[in-house]
Amino acid sequence: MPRPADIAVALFTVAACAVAATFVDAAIGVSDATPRLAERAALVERLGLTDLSLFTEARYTRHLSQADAHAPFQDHPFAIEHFPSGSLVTPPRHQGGH
Amino acid sequence: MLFQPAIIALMLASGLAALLVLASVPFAWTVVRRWNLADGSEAQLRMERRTYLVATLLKIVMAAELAALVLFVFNADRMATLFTGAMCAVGTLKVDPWGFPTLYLKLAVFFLAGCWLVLDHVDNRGWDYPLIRVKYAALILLAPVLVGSAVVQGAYFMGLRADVITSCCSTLFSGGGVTVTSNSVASLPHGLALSLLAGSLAAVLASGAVVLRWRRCGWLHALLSVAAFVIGMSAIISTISVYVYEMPHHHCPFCILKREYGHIGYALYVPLFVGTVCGLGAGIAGWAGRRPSLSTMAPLVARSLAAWSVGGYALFGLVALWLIERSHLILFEVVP
Amino acid sequence: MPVWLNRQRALLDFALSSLGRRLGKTLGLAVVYTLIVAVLASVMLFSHAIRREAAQVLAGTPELLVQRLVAGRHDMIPAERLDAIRAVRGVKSAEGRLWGYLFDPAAAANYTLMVPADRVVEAGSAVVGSGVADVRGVAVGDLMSFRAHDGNLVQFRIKDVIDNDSALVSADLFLVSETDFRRLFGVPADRFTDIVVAVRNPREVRTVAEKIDAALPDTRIILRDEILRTYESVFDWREGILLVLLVGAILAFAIFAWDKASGLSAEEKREIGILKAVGWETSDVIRLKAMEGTVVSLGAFLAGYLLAYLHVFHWGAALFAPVLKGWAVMYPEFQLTPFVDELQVATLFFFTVFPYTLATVVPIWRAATVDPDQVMR
Amino acid sequence: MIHLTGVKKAFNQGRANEFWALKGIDLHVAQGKVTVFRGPSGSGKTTLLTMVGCLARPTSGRVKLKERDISSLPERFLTDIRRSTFGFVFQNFNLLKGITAVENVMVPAYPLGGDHGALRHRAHELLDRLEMGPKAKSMAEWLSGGEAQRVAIARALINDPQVVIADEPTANLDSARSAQFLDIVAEMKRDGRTILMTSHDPLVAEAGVVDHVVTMRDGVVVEAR
Repeated sequence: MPRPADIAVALFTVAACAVAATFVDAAIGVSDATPRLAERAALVERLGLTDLSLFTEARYTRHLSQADAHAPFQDHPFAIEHFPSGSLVTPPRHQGGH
Repeated sequence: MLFQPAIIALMLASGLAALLVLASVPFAWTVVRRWNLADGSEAQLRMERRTYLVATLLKIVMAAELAALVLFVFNADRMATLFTGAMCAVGTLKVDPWGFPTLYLKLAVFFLAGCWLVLDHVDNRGWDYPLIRVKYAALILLAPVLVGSAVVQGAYFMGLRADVITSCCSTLFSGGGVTVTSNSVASLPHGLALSLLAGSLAAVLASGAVVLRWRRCGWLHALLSVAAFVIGMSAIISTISVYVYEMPHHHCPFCILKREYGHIGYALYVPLFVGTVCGLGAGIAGWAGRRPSLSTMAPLVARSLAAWSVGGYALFGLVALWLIERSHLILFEVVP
Repeated sequence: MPVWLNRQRALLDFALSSLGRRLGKTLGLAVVYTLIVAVLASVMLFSHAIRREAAQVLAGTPELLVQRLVAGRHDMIPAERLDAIRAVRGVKSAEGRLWGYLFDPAAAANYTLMVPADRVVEAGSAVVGSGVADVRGVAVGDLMSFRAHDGNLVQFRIKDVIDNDSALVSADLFLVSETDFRRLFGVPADRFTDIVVAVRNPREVRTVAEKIDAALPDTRIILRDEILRTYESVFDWREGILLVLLVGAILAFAIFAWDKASGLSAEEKREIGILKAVGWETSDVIRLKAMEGTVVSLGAFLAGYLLAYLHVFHWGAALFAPVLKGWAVMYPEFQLTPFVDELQVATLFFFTVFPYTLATVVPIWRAATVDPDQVMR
Repeated sequence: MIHLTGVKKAFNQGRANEFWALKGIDLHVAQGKVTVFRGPSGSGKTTLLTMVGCLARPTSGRVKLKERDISSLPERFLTDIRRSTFGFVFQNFNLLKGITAVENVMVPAYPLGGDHGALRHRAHELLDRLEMGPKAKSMAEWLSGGEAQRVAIARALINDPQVVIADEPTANLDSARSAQFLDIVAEMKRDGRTILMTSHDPLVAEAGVVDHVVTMRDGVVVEAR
């Protein structure tokens, strides 16, 4: 009968291998996604887009990097404001150019 | 201040480590003043038991600092994208004046904690704990280093503001440099660096063999280990990294840790660090062997540490050799 | 070496049986621990993946954008600025862009109206992103109409829907012709939204930007680097804030672990006393207890990380989608690319295992230093 | 083989409830003999056994084991000596619950890092010799008093100690079991082991196998024969 210690070590090894497998899985996933990513990047380049369309509820959050210096409802450039995505993303800090 | 998981983890680790060691200082002071094994009182017994806690805490601190060292360098490299002009860890560390001091202090903490653990390990082999006062005096000295490391690291992270124009490795390590030492290290001629490296490795391996064979000259091995560490680091910066990057003017001690280079840096640094800390430990154990109660155990410890040290340096040498051998870059023309 | 190995094996055996004897307590601890790791790991994996996704997708963003500011507000830029910019040394090209937001009351959603540079859209027709098509339920050939700035109706026939694959960047796009754009918003022919500048030598971007800034003081200039960096730090920042909040959870857990470790039952104390009496040394007991802790924390870490990985990359990050979606009417459907970072896994390990170890060390030590003769008393 | 000179032991030193359990003991324990300590409860006989058995250190005085002074050794080394020299049988047997009899026997040898298979074999052998073979796989808490004691004896013998210390070994046993225990003591004595016991039980003090009887009261030795 195998000893509990050996079983435990074996289990931990398996779990560690599974963790290693996530890296492999991730690498496969990334290489699968590469054409998709490239396509998106190409679209961005062709259209000259600047931002992700993750945050579309307010007119200044779709293009975060293009927001006004004083966008509406935004009391302070760093204020977490009313829209949920606004709490997720602050307006860009570097608007002055340099 | 940048809010980043790795930064929070690093601050947490060094803060707690400093706090733990600081909290042990009053106890260490009591030991230095009051330790008396002949005394059978309960106070003495309590003191003895407390030493187990301190030793366990120091082991945790050492493990955490080791992990933190790796994490720190890794994170510095990763943060390079946040700073204009920073292309790798060097750039990130140059963002404010506290970057490199933090790294150096972290290195110091790692080696000092390693030495302390060797001291503790050896002392625990002697039935009368002959080194206990030395050990706890050393702990008192270790505390300010740990606190300093935590404070300097705090200052470094607090001072970080994304998008500060910084120099990156290409300007720092090749011409027009900012730091004198790094520059002089980088401009070390390749031939000289490699011969120094070969010489110091040979010396450290020989002294290690002496410890292994005759169980003496541990102090020499420790000294040579320090020398080999310094020379090894310089050789990595000036020459070995160049072979890895295959670019004659790219000297950077951090980029070899990157994924682009297959994390090969770890294969260089880990053996070098193991070799050095074990070499130092062998010196300490050799020195401890002069105490009567340790005269049989300490040389054994010294021997096994020396074995690890020799193994580390040998591996380091082999990896360096392999890197040079497989590189497409040719720095020396072989005259047939 | 074999002695050392035998001892570790024997101690591990005993640690496991000791954990098994307190199955309820062990499982309770392990489950809470695993969940905490899983939540933390999900936050880290998710934000890293989205950060990398943004960095890769936006790599082709215009190098340099020039926008006119009037009283701190973005304003249309006159076409003659194009010539001024083209005159700056190092500028390869400068083109005016036309884009803006359009609120569609029928869908209560904001679209991004844009005149595409890469294709010609005929007047009266439009190419829409998949989000727009979904929210309005339109397909190729359907008609959509909006009220222009002067109250007139402008009609568009949908000519094409942008592939769903690129929804992450294109879900809300509404591509129209220049004529339609100007008619809809009343933008004069000599005005653009902003200007895209290409630079001859990429290393010179910053210098060129400074020159443009000096030549056109009423503009602001946005660099690609800045956009990328902003996204990077924006998600970092958010991840950090979340983690700081979660540190509360970690702390609570550390206290919980401390309590569990220090609140040793009478039975456990008796066991330790017996072990010491029959010849176990204090450091053996500490090692035994440390092993118990390691089994729990390592197990929880591995299980928690694996759960988080599955959750974020294979189960669609179900927990985070609501936060990200917010009130957005249009939310792009996208499959997160599994970018995983070793640094993150290392940080996570540090974050979860280190506090636990520290929280349990003092109680363990206290338990391990009971008098060996107490079982005789 | 064990010499005690002027051994004193205090509990709660420096506090209001300070209490001296031993007030100066001089004693010599001979090798290979069976010694019984008797006296009323609180007379300090158990405390004395903890001093002799390296379970605790005297507050003052000297303990010598085979000419080596062990009275000021730190716990770490005391433990080392204890586990190789002494085996303990406690009054309540103190078996670990939730694990089997044979595992209980093996526990003291775990930190020594010997081969696991050999250790298990030795534990089974010991249990067989004590006629506990059939019960080896039973959980400790299922054993009766006499069985538990024999497991405890096997545990005390697992590291092959020279000295076996038993605290009130017959307190929880009936007369037949007590007689059986004394037979085991005789066997251990034949093996050349030194045996130290505390006991109230006249049956033990007057048994033929006992060589010396030490009578204690209020932390001092009143009679040794």
